[in-house]
Amino acid sequence: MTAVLPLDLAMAALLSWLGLGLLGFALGGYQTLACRAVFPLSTMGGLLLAAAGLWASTATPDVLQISGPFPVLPWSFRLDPLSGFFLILLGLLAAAVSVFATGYFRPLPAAALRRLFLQYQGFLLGMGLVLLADNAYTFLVAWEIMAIASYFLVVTEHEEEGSRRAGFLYLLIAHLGALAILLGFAVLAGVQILQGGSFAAMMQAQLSPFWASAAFLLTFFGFGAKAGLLPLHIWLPEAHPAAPAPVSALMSGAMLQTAFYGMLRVDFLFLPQAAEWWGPFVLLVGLASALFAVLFAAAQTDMKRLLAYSSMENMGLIMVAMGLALIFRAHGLNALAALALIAALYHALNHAFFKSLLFLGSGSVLHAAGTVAMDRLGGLIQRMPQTAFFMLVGVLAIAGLPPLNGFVSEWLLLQAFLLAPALPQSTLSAVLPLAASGVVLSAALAAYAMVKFYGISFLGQPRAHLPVHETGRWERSAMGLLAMACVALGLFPGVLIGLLDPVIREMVGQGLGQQGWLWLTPVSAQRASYSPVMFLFGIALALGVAFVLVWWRFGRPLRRAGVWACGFPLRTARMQDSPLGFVEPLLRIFRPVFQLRREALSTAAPRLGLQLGEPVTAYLYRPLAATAAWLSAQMVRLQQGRITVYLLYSFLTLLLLLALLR
Amino acid sequence: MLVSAHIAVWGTSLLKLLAAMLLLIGFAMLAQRRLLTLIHLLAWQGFVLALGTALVALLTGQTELWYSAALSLGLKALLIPAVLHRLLRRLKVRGDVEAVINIPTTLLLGIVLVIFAFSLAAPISALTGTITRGMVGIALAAVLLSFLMMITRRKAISQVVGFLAMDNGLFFAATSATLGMPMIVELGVALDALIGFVILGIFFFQMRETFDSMDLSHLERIREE
Amino acid sequence: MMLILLVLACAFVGIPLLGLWGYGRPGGWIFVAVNGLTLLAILALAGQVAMTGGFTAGHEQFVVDDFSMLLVLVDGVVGFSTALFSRGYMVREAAHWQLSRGRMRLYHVMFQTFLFTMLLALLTNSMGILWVAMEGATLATVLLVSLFRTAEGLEAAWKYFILCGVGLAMALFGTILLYFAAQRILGSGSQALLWTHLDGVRGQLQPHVMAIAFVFVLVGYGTKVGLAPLHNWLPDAHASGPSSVSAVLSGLLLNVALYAVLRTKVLVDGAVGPDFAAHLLMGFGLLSLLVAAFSMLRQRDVKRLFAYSSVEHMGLATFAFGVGGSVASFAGILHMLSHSLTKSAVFFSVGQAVQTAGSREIQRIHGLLEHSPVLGWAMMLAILAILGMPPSGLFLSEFLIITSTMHAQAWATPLLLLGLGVAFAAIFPRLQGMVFGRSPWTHGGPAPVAMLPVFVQLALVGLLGVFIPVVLVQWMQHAAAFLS
Amino acid sequence: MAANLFQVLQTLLVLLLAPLFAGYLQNARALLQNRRPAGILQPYRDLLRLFHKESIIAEGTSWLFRATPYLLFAAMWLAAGIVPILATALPLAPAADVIALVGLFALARVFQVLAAMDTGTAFGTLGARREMLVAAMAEPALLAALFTASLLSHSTSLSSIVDHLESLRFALHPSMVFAAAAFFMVLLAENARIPVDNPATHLELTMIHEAMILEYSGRHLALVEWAAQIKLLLYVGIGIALFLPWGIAPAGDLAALPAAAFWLALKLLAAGAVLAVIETLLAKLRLFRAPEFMATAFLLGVIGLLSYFMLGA
Repeated sequence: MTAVLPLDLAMAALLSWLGLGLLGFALGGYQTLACRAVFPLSTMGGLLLAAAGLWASTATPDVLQISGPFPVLPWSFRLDPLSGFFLILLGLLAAAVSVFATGYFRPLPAAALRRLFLQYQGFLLGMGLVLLADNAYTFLVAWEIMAIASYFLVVTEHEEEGSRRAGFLYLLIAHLGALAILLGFAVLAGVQILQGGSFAAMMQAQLSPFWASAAFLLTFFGFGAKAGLLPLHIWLPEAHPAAPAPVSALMSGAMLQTAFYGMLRVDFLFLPQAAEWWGPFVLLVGLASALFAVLFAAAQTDMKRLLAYSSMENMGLIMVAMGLALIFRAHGLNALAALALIAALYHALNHAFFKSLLFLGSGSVLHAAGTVAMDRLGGLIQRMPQTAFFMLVGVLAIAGLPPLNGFVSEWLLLQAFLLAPALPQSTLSAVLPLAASGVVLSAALAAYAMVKFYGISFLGQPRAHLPVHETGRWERSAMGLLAMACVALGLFPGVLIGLLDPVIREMVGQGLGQQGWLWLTPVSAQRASYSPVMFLFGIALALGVAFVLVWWRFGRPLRRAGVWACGFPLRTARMQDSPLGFVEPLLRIFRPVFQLRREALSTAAPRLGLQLGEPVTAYLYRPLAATAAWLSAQMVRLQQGRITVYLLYSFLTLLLLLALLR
Repeated sequence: MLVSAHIAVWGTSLLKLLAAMLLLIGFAMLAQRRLLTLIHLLAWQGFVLALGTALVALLTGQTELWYSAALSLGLKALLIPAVLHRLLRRLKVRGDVEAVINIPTTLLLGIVLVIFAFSLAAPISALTGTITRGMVGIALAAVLLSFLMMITRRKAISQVVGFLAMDNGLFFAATSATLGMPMIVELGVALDALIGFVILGIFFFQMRETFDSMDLSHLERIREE
Repeated sequence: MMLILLVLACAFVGIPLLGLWGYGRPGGWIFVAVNGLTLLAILALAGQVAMTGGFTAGHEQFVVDDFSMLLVLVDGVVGFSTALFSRGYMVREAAHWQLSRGRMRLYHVMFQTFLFTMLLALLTNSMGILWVAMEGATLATVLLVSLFRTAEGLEAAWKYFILCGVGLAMALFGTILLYFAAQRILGSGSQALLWTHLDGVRGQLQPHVMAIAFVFVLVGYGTKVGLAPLHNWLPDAHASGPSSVSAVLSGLLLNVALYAVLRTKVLVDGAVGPDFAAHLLMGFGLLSLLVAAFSMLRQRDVKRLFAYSSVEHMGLATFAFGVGGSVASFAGILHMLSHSLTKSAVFFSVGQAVQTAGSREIQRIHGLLEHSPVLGWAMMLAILAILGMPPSGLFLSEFLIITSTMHAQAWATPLLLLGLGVAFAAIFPRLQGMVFGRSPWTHGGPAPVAMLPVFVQLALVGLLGVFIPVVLVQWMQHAAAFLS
Repeated sequence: MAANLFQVLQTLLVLLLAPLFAGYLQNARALLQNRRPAGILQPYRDLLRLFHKESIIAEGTSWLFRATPYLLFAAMWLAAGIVPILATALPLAPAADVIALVGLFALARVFQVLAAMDTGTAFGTLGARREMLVAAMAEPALLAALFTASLLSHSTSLSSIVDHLESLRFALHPSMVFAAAAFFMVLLAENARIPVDNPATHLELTMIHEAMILEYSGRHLALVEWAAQIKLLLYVGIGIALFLPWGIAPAGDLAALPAAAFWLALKLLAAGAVLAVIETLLAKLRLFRAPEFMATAFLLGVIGLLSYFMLGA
């Protein structure tokens, strides 16, 4: 070991997380001390990790190998710009969330807290290892560790049947996904897999088109299961709400992105000789997921479920961008592929920040109001103003409004779409803009959903009498940090894009060139330009001028009075829209998608409620489960108790085999 | 020691006769309805087996085959059938052996099995010496026949009889086809047979005290549903 | 050279000792002591093998090589920890079923006999003695299965006795044919059944005879391995015996039976060529995997559940050996080792759970974590390990099996995935139901020390997944090399 | 320097012109419905009156409610500095291209909706959800229309679109015809005009925009109304820039200014007339027909896109 390298730094950070888990387990008895000690330290670890990632984007990739189960199968790690970028994401997110956790988990009983420390830090560790792994075995072990740790976190309230079901669903799909990924690796690495399948060897894999497509489909299925793409998403809206808020934040913000990382690493880097149809396929799946998810997000009545569906939507958008990149690269338009990739990575980072911000916020609401059921909330902005403000930033960001970060990535994505005419294949280039308007639709609906999210729970009158109070200092500061990150990412896209440059070069061989900090001109100044800073400055200026003028000329004291409401005398909280009522038009338009059922909510106070069904479960998973049950019923017939029948089995087996010999 | 040629010829044909008898008894068992006769047949089979072993010993002059001949005479022809007989009386197991399939069909199946066994063993017997030519086929046929019998019978005891008949078939294969396994193995096999038989005895009494019947239908409770 | 005999002797003297004092408190302790000594002897033997490699002893009647050494090692470990577990466990069982002193003595004697026969089967050089040992093991365990004299136990034991008896008869016939073929080259006499000699001449053995012999051996020993459709005895026997017995049935017996099949496979490969045996093994393996997986999906009885899971894992290992090639065979061996360590751990914890709940109904077991964290976590970890979650050795073996299948027999991978997925879907929710939730029981759970064997074995399994000691790796590689 | 002058000029011009355009519209409608028009300057009077009135804050509302009017106004004002109504290549123009402009309008809308929900009345939420629905439906159509133009001119920045379209003058683009139709329908919807909304109603069955601003009064209401008028003018301006861009002066070219002003006046008169005619002829749609209206717009936009790719124009 001559000099310290980024990889060593990253490893140190991960080890510190491991140690902190054990420390927390040891200290668990003294809740306050443990929380105040462990979580801030793991924030440090996160920052360290982010620093390592940042450093890696400039340094040359370095490799670390530790002797593994047997000599030819080592534990091997590698840190290149791509991993570096995701390490930054993970590190920063972990840092912020840990600050939040410091305050959030303090009330837990000692036993639960001990376990939580191990699982929380193990979860972080697992994600970090996934990003660093450099051979199939290491990757899969890390992948499963991540899955198991997060599983335990999901079933923290294991007394509830629901959270147990969620956990099972989650781990089952994660396990199947892992098996698929394993097969994909096996295809990619060929004979070499038997030495653990080092990624370096997979890069050189020469596959026939058929096997390349097989590997692509297998890995895309596997990672898609983790990313919650359309048919495989059912675990997501169950698991994310079941977990405690900081964990949901990490799952949505970071864990889903590890799936995206896997796709970039395997489906993009290892399979350069992509088939024509991969890109459109990915794009289609992404778009379908996004639209489906955003509709269901809008229809949810539970804050965390809404956010979970919206995570699925954002993953869908990222997939759209990646599909676009694949399409461009398949036709050798690497510059355009670079633009699409930047959009995808940028959105990944944005999503990490605003989604975790929103999850943390709803966690605060849960602690403050004791519920996240929107039909019992309302008017929180009065009681928890600071949380409400940070949440507002998050909502505006996720709704894709300028000058915040969500808009930047969507803008980049649309710009990439508008370059479609460069494609030689005319039908494709004709269809892509339609996909673009699909993206716009999902963005607009997302705005609808988020407006509902914020308006119903934070504005208006309280729908139930709950003792609400502002959350603790730690929580608020964490949310503040994340909100600032959203603003910063929104204002200075040029900086981040410059930072992404090495990653993009690694992926497609050429970058976008440096952007100024003020102007964002991905292609050329007269093609398209956007300057969030001037944008913000303009609005601020106009606002100030207007305000000053109005006050100066017509400034009269304001008077508070009851609402007018077209002169209707009575005004009760029940007269506001209910969470479902607010999206009633959508429910009406997309009736076939949500399988609406009307049913009496309570016999005591008879009133009808709407129940949403999950079409995928109804039309895909139930039949599957039924088939499996039927098969097992047939299997079980074998074991029907009569010894003579059992003897008959072995007799027939014997005769059959002997007959084969003849 | 060397034996003169015509004894060898006579002996070989005699051995073939015994083998045929073994098979015949197997069929008889398959056809038999009454338990008591079944046990007698078993005893006869044991006797034939012992005779055959002795004959092979005489022909090949392997001394340890005499021991195994004595062993099978004692165990298979005398001791086990006698004990079974007593068990039958002690446990008051009466009446017929109701078969799962009716007898003629069973016999038909048996014939098919024998043909199958011969055709399977044909290439083997081609490369055996004069004495043991075709013995593998017969032994295989005997084993399969007793297997069939175990499948088609409903009473615990009749299954045991089938099991022992199968054992006889194996012994026959061991002695006449391979001219005797190594002694240590023979002893081990015999020991296991003995222990197994003892355990069987224990079982029967346990069954009696739990189900007070020897019918297998009591032993068909455990199943998946 | 004497060490082999020492191992066997250690195991053997236990039988008369326990026959004299095998009841009450001393019985349990003697049992532990005997197996502790055996384990020490085995470790010594392992040391020697590590230094000098495999060797024969006692006029070539006994042999130890890399493959058998591995299994003997696992035998020693599992045997010892089972003895430890059985001490406290059987005291409570005896109280619950009012077992007489005689019955306890019977239990210990038979158990020790079983362990002895296992070692004998692994260490003997003669295929005949191997058969004798297997038969002896069957006879020894029959009475253990029906130890409680319940109607159910009796039925299970009877089925076990008859099915395995018939199976072993087939195996004997196969052995005879083997001898018959060997005679042609090695002449009559005991050396014609000695493995070392047979291995030397396997190329010259008559193919047709060997093929028939292998079919009989496969059907015979396969019954004891629990290959579908010959597995029907297995769940019954596992369910109705004491959990300590289920642990060794799954942990040792199945392994040794598979070992016997593999020994024969090597000879047959030499005579007939590799494909014949390979196809049979793959077929049986896949069939067992699928049948077991789907049977678990509706299982209500916790011990039957894990009996089927043993069928599943044995099927997987068999399949691996069928795929062949140095890696797949390596994976198969690793799978056998990890499985017997893990599965016995599972049965230990399940046994405790069943004692706590007083029922084998999965529905009736819940809230173990709350009732006694140590038991809850023991069960949780053991079952996660058996499901092939890292860092369990089973994860590594499944990793290797699936990957090597992918590029040797790609067609089979969907079936493998189906089997593994269904098995997961079958076991995991039941695990959650048993471990999580509220605990209805007030009385204290098992003492942490009673769970020690579980955690030790799990630690070993974890080691197999993270860093396998170099010696073991070499042994496994040699074994894999000669198996394929 | 001159460019900056243009910048200031246009920003102020749009600001001051907006009520006038609204007044013109009202008058034209009145005449068409043969009512006596209230005079073209009426909107100015209304605004002034409102500014002088005391403004009341509804109880139980938060700072959002109070901040929103200023924010709406500011947003529209910024937009007024970007859209090339009088001149292209304004200094501020690069700050936001078409997509960013749509984003800017969306920002304003979201704040208005949130403010409406802040009042916690049945009307507030009702208006809010209707507004969001219409917006969600309209935006894809709008983008489809804009894409046609920007694909044609390989740019999304309005200035360069205008330049490009000007350069190929009087070339007939079938795709642009469809796009224009789509854009026009969106314009009607986004500015709360008949047939989607009725600016002059207070019946809860029909109103969308009005329902959201019910609780505003005094200067707040004035700002909101003014912002709405600016928005309408801006939309018309964008329409003009996209579909009849001829005569827009390049920034800094003082000589071209009079001509540009003349052309602008002419186009605005024409556009106002068209709007008025439409609003007289059509009736307000039932609310649940609105999505179909939007879908039609979207379809037109799509046809525009496709015809661009099929006919290459």
